[in-house]
Amino acid sequence: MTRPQSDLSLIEEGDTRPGRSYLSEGWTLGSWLGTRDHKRIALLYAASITLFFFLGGIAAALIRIELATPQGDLVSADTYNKLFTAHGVIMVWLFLIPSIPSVLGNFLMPMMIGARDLAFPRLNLASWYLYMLGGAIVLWALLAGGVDTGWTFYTPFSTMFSNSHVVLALVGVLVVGFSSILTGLNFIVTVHTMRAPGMGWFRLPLFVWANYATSLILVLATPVLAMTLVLVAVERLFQVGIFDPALGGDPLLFQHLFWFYSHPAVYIMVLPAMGVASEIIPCFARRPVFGYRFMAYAILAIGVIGFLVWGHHMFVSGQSVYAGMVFSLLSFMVAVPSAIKVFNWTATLYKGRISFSAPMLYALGFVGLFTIGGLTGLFLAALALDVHLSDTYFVVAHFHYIMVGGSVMAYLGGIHFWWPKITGRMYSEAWGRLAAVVIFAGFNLTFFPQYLLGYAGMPRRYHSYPEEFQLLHVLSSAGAVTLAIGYLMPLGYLAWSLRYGRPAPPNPWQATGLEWQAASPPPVHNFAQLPVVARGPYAYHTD
Amino acid sequence: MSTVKQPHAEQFTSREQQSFAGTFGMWVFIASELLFFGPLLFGYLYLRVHYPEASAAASRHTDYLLGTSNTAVLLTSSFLMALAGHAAESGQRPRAMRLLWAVAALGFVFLVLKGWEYHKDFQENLFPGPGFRPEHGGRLQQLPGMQLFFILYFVATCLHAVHLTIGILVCLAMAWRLRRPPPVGVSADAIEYAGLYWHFVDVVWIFLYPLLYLVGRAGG
Amino acid sequence: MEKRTRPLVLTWLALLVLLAISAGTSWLRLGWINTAIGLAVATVKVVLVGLVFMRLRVTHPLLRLTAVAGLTTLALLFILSGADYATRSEVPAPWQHPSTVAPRLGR
Amino acid sequence: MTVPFHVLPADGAASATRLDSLALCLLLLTGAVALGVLVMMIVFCVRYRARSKADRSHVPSRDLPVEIAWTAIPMLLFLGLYAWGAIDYAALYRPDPAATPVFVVAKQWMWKAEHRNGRREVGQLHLPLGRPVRLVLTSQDVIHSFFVPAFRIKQDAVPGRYTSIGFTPSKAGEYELFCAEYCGTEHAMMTGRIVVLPPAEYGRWLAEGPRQPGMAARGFALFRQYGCSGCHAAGSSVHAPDLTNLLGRRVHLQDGREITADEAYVRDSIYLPRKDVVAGYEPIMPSFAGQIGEEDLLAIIEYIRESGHDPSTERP
Repeated sequence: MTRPQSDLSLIEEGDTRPGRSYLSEGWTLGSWLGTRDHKRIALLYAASITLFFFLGGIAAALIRIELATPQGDLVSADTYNKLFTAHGVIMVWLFLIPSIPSVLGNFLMPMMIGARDLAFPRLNLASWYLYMLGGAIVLWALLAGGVDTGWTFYTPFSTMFSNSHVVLALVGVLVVGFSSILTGLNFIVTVHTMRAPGMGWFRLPLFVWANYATSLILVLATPVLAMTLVLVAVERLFQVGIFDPALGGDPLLFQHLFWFYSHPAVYIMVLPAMGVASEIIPCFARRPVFGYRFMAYAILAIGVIGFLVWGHHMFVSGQSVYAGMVFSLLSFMVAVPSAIKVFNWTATLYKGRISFSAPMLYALGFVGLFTIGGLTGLFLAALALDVHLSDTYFVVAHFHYIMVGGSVMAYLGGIHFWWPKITGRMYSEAWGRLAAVVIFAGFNLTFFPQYLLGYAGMPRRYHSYPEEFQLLHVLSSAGAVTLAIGYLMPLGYLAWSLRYGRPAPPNPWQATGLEWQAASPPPVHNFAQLPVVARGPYAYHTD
Repeated sequence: MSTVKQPHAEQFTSREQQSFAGTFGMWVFIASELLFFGPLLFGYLYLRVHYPEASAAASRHTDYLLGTSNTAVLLTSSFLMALAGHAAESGQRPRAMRLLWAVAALGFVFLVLKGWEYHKDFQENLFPGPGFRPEHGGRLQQLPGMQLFFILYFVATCLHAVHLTIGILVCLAMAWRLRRPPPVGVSADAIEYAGLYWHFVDVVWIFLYPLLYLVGRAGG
Repeated sequence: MEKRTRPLVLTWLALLVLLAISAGTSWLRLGWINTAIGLAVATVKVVLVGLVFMRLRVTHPLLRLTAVAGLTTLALLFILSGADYATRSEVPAPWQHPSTVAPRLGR
Repeated sequence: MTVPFHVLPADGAASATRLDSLALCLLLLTGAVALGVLVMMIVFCVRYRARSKADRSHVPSRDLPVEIAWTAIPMLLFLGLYAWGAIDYAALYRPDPAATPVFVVAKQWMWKAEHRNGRREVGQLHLPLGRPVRLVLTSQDVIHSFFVPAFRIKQDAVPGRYTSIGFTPSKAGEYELFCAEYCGTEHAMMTGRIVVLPPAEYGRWLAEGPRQPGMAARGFALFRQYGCSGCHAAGSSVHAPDLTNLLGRRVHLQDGREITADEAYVRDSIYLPRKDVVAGYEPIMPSFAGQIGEEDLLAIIEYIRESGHDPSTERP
């Protein structure tokens, strides 16, 4: 139990008036665009990433419609290439990477550790502006004619051969990259310096651990990407090249530098998702998470080992065979902590008192899909098999299971779980459950056939394909329609709840985190008096 | 710390907490910046391993004298910056102000020398691209390697110059705001953060100097 | 010379001496040792700047840890990418001169 | 659907079956794990649903032996799988001295191949049944990837260098060839046909076709035309290394290194002669960068390779 403490002499009275929610602070444009409140900034992020999610989704829908028939008949090959590039760039940099950290992390981390805000509120707002600026530049590049390099920008195609707006897109991604660096910096400093009295490291909720590990990756890996993109842009602009063999460079150098960021980036996307699941599952199983310390160590282990495995994207690239062996071994090792987490979530259900509210359905769906995605990763980590499977639909299916089945599922679960806290309203439980089931089914129908396609030899990024693959492509496209409906449903009923939902009590799920101690929606500085923490998280009881 | 009890931002519970958070944030930023230069350094390693002679030949085309004097200028500016931090911490604001002006001036001298060097590089056709034609020396088969060297040279020094420009602007702003005491003016903490940043920019140059200017000086 | 600023002055002088060492030795014909000296001197300079000017000598361990974390990550980039370059049997060869092959047209 | 679909592509190479068993093994293992997790989750969800009256005494919050078990067991299994995958992977890249080399040049958006006797083809590739083959790939523009699902092989063709991969076709027939690395507008159209013929038929196919000098013969002509023979021929007055039987030999370099003279080495020596100077020789050779094109270079390399063998016994 937390107990109030009265060590607030240095804080002015006006800021701690309880009861005034952060939403009632004004609805003028200026009150939002100039806010430094982490909760309002989180909502700014939520609105913008939702926009980008649906933009990326439109590109995905067009891709799936095109692939329903073997002939490339809906759009031209160039348009198709620009569509999958737009889909990748938007979904990776403008949706997945900021999704859970910048929305849920921003809103919840200070509350979970018992702080009034992040350490640098103005920097936090600046991150959002950088993100919007970068997003706008990327959109500009896409509207001005598009980019056809794929989100990976492989050289020398991107430097010498593509005739599209590569430099503009690079600049956009670069700016978004700085936004994530600053967010990561803010989180790291906040977790280190602003924990409430009594909030030791092993009393932190796993969501905080996950976002902390994510922030480390953001801060240490993103700059490498930024510099690499600068070099690509320089090559393209001045017709010189350290990545271009025609000018003495090495394209594999680009791949090393690119994947040094972009593999850890997968963990940027999935670690926070693991954090969300680790909050939801204990709450609805009414019991403490099984093996808390192992879970925390596993998060750190994934974050660290995640830095060492990037070469598994390059097994057939002409990389040295020995380097391939090292990277393969390390890739198997990173699967161990992931496996630990899955087992621990399952064990958390044992002897629980499980109720199946919408957030729980999303979280269970996350565990299932993440398990499949993770296990198929082993196929790709096994060197000889990767020779057959890399750059096929097997890879496409694998990372969609992790990034969509994993991250998006958990993101939606988190949105549902904390919706009452964020908005002060309850959504319709029945619709929530229905949407979770539709999304789960639609997702599997979309992406499971792609595993089979990949093993059968269907290469990725193909605008047209041999007829024998059509059956599975049609199944996948049908699944995509279901999935699209599933994603539109929450948009509808959550928006509806904003106006017509029943007011939420402070703690509708009887959860134990510090964020549930505050009112719903929380007051401006979260806590009238800073809490003192006297025990670890997840103090649930089955009775 | 200054003797006056200073107020703190509302998200913190004490001035000490805020001060430490600021310093720590600056260090995290510096760690991130270090990685920012990572690809350049690794690209340089690639270059030296694959084109040892060409990179030595290219390095001989850089201006030894200007590079060395610039290093001295930057080291001295760092020293003055450290003095300014001490002065601000012990409450000697006018002294800190003067030192910051001096730091900014040295930074400016660095930029002028660097700009002059760029000018000479352009005149000697050392800018990579179709017009890349280094005079005297540089056999045909060394041209690709030399060109790669100059790409890295220009990207690295330009980025360094951008960082330095930001540093100069920060110094000027700090010096300007030092005119008035802390609640309105700038605190010793802020000078400390600016100092950390300035020293980091110095550290980058300390590594760039031998890598860009001193390779193969003795002839190859 | 004030007592508190004495370490700063000494460090500054040491830095200038080190600069003279690396600038001077570069004119000796030592092959790869030239670069080794240059880097060693740079490392010493950076350590001096870090410990004295940036106060890592007296500061909170967390800040030192942060600096080390940055360096370690950089080392990972070098070690693992370097492992590929060190063991790649078929070294990348320079591409033919661009004039002999028009990339978009082929032969 | 006029064409039947198979999840397992035809196994056209000796290594394909072995690879399928690795995949099957992984599938069984991961399937068992996934099924186990799924079953446990469902069992727990049903048994400990909110309204059930199941026994909930002694709720474990942690259990060290269990945690260690499910850390260590997967790790050991993973090590085994790793070793299997790594061994098979290494086999693909171990040069087989008896293998027939085939040169493949990729460009936007087609595959060109050249056989040892100079027979060239575009968009298709004929291979002998049951004989080990070693593909030597390069690209003229961007990165492409040579992917034959039936052989379960894939190798990027990287501009500016050679990559190679080895395999043995084990079943006659026609197979699909894809480009697996995104390479621009017509990436999806950059496909081809692999034709595996019984050795005798392959020999016949190789012998017919457009009459043009064999690759080595063409290489010999180029060797003289570019003046290489002026220095490298036996009895030349210039002190230059003899190139007979050079391919595959260990070469000692001036700076103390020792390397195997492969295609990339020969290519380097022609374009960048000062990079790897052989011990005991002066670095006097001029660079031929910009003068000798890629296909001519392949021919010269082939001539050097052939020069070590007795031509009468080597011809297929």
